[in-house]
Amino acid sequence: MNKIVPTFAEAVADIPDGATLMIDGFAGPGGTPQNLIRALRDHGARELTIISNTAGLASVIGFGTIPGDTPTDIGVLVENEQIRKVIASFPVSPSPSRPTAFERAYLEGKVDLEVVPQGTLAERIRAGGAGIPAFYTPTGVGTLMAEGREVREFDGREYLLETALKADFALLRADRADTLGNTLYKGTSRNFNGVMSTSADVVVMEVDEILEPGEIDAGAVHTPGLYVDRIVKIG
Amino acid sequence: MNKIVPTFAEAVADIPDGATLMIDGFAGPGGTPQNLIRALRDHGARELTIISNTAGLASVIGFGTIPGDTPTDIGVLVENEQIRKVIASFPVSPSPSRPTAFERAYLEGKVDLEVVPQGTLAERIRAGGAGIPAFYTPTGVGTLMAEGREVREFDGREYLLETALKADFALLRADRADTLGNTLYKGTSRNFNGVMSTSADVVVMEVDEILEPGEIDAGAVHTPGLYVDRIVKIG
Amino acid sequence: MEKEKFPREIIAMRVARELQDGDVVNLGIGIPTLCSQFVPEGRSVVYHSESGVVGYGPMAEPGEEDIDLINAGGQFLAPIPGMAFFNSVEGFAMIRGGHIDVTVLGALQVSERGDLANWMLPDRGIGNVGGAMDLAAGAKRVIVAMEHTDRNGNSKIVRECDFPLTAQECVSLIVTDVAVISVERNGLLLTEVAPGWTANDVQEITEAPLNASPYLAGFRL
Amino acid sequence: MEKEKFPREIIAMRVARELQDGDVVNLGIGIPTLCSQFVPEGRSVVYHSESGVVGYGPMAEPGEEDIDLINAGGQFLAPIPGMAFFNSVEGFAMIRGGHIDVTVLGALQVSERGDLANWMLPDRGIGNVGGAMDLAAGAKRVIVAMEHTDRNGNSKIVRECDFPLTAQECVSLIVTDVAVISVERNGLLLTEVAPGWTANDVQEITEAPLNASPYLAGFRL
Repeated sequence: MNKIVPTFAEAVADIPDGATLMIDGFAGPGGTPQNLIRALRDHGARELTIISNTAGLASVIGFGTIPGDTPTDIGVLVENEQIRKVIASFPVSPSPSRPTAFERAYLEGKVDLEVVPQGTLAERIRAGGAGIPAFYTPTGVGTLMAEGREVREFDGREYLLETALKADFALLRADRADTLGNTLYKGTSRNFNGVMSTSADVVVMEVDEILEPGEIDAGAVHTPGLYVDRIVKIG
Repeated sequence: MNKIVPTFAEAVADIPDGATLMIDGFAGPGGTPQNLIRALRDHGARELTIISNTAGLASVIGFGTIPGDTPTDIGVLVENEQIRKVIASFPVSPSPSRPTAFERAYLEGKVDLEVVPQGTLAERIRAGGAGIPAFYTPTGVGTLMAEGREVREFDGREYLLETALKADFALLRADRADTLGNTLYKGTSRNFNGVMSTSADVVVMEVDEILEPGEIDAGAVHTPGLYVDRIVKIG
Repeated sequence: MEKEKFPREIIAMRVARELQDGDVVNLGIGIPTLCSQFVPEGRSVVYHSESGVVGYGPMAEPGEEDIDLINAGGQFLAPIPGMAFFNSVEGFAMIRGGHIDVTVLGALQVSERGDLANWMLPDRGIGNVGGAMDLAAGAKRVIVAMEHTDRNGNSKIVRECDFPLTAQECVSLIVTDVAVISVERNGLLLTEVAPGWTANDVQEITEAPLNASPYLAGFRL
Repeated sequence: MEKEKFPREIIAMRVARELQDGDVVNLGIGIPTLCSQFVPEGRSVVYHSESGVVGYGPMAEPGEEDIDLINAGGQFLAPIPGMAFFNSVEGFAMIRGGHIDVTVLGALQVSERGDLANWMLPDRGIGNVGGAMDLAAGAKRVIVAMEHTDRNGNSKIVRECDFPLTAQECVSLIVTDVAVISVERNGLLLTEVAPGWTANDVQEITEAPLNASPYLAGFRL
């Protein structure tokens, strides 16, 4: 039951070609598992489906990035031609003149894209982890998001049926974890980390600090250890 | 924007006859807003619908109760004939020889009952607070709970359609809250408090301690203040 | 040889052998609660309770009870390092989402297909479902720990449950005071018996048909 | 009198007057972000961002940036007492569940029925929806803050949006650089105009028909 893995390379070594991965990142480097992403690039698994809020933004437009820093994001996996499909809410650069690697690959027909509203993306991932196969949401009614989706009325308002998302692996970033996997995120970097941790078969975390059980207050734990499979300490 | 209310009586004074209330309590006194329940009894609003995990257990069988203590639970509202209907997962005493006030009233036809599996109850309340009108769950398929419910297959497994629950008021119990309503629960007493706080129009909390903003770590908050309307200090 | 019926502790001990190192386990009220005392040495089991705690330890000592630290049966727990608390929606997301490896539940009846009835006596006209349906539908593995017959001697292992169901085809293993029975695709497989019992003896007090395993043995304790 | 077009700050100032004491408010990127600077004195507004924070304060000072404390536009925030952090599923539960009193969003087009298009330029063939659809569908009140016409002088207030929609019939108020327009059941009601503008002047640059309020006035700032 040892969850501590010594290297990032070992933590991603069994990710096969064709796997579906959830990778955190609201859009900036905060919460993004940059070390695991680099390890996955070096590992080289291909034909991956990536579920993430963006398709790699920070490295191009500096979103949420300290001036001068050059964060790694999933753009490196696009450039390395490891990605078959991305499911995201914010897939391209807000600035058309500075397109991301993903946008170029998409327009060349090299990768597929499913755009999902951000709240629906979070809720679909949550549903995957919570045993809910599908749910109705008001988001997207009457828009392109409704294409191919069931529309149903409850109490006089229309809703879309959305289905759960699950993944084979989640690559996440936390501030601290104890050896049992109880996890704390920092500030706004909890974002999708706090959801993806529940809905992948194998949940891999990179953390700044590994603690002993009891060092995190039981009432303050963000992600209970039962969700977490592998922990790698940064640095 | 002052959320602090000086007395329990004032905090429940505008609950009208016929209101729907969520009231916490896993089953024992931990997490149960005993002071608000007594204030509601004294207030006297009638024809209430109560959404709660039990229909009043602790006072009869001592569930989760320190030996010798006599906790107040929603049984007092049943005895005072204020309740029209209860929606609960654990509505009666596990010991038929020690029936609760609710069970007697139910068998006399004085109150209605909807029994809901505990996880479905929590999820329906969450849905009410999260803008999800309905969802599918595997719980209850092929049981009495499936009566009158839509059954639908996803990926070869059957699920029931369940709809959201909302309330006019929630009466809850927390350990500490700051003046903005940011709330901390203690240990296992978070249970339904942590869910009902999101899905009632008016959320009323009794707390042991009221703090200034900033005294609760922003990353440790259980219920953000935007959900909380009224706070009453105990004692 | 005298036919012996095992006490509740032995039922719990046999079930505990099924719990593997690292398993996340939810124990029901009654015999299931006893299982935690008998987990084989060297295995670390993580206990989950829908009262809102995972990683809990032993019961609280008298005088140390805390109303804010209970299990789903209302028993007081002692605080231990590494616990985590959560609310009811999160607790049941764990259950329904398949994050509980094993749940051990009591039963009124189990059918030959593994249907479980454990929440309502029809005579009473009202029942407590609690978290039973979620656990039975959501846990990866459902083990039933119970007496083989009810207090009137009626078989609790039946062809069809006539008590209201908790979930369909959910039980994978039944451990009673006289037998260990695995629920297989082609019916119930009797694998272990209490001292003095033959397969025929067990079948005699069991309404549902049993297939005796060619490896039929005593309880593995 | 010369017709004046207000700068972005005045649009934001006018919107800010709509924010009431105690409102929970989510501000979009661009002009909406400026609103927080202009909330009338004596009103305490609670800011929510789907990046995972509620109750945030001003932007961080240069040199004080923290990558773990950002708003949904990627701007760095300064920590203030009383904030609370949450994950993305909770942040959008707040939005979809009706716990956000007001959202202020930019727009590419708004229709006369209050349909909003603000996430995708059809020419680009790909767009960022982000949280816009959730906010437009979930917030109790949607206010649009934008320039009245696009850079080519085309009206952004139209009979029917030809850009992909964000949500149908969601906008309740439009504040532009020349007008304040309320979306009513029977169409668009022009209530305020910038200095030098008449109702006819505004109609001339607006594709959708406007009803001029009998109480038509200058911007209430």
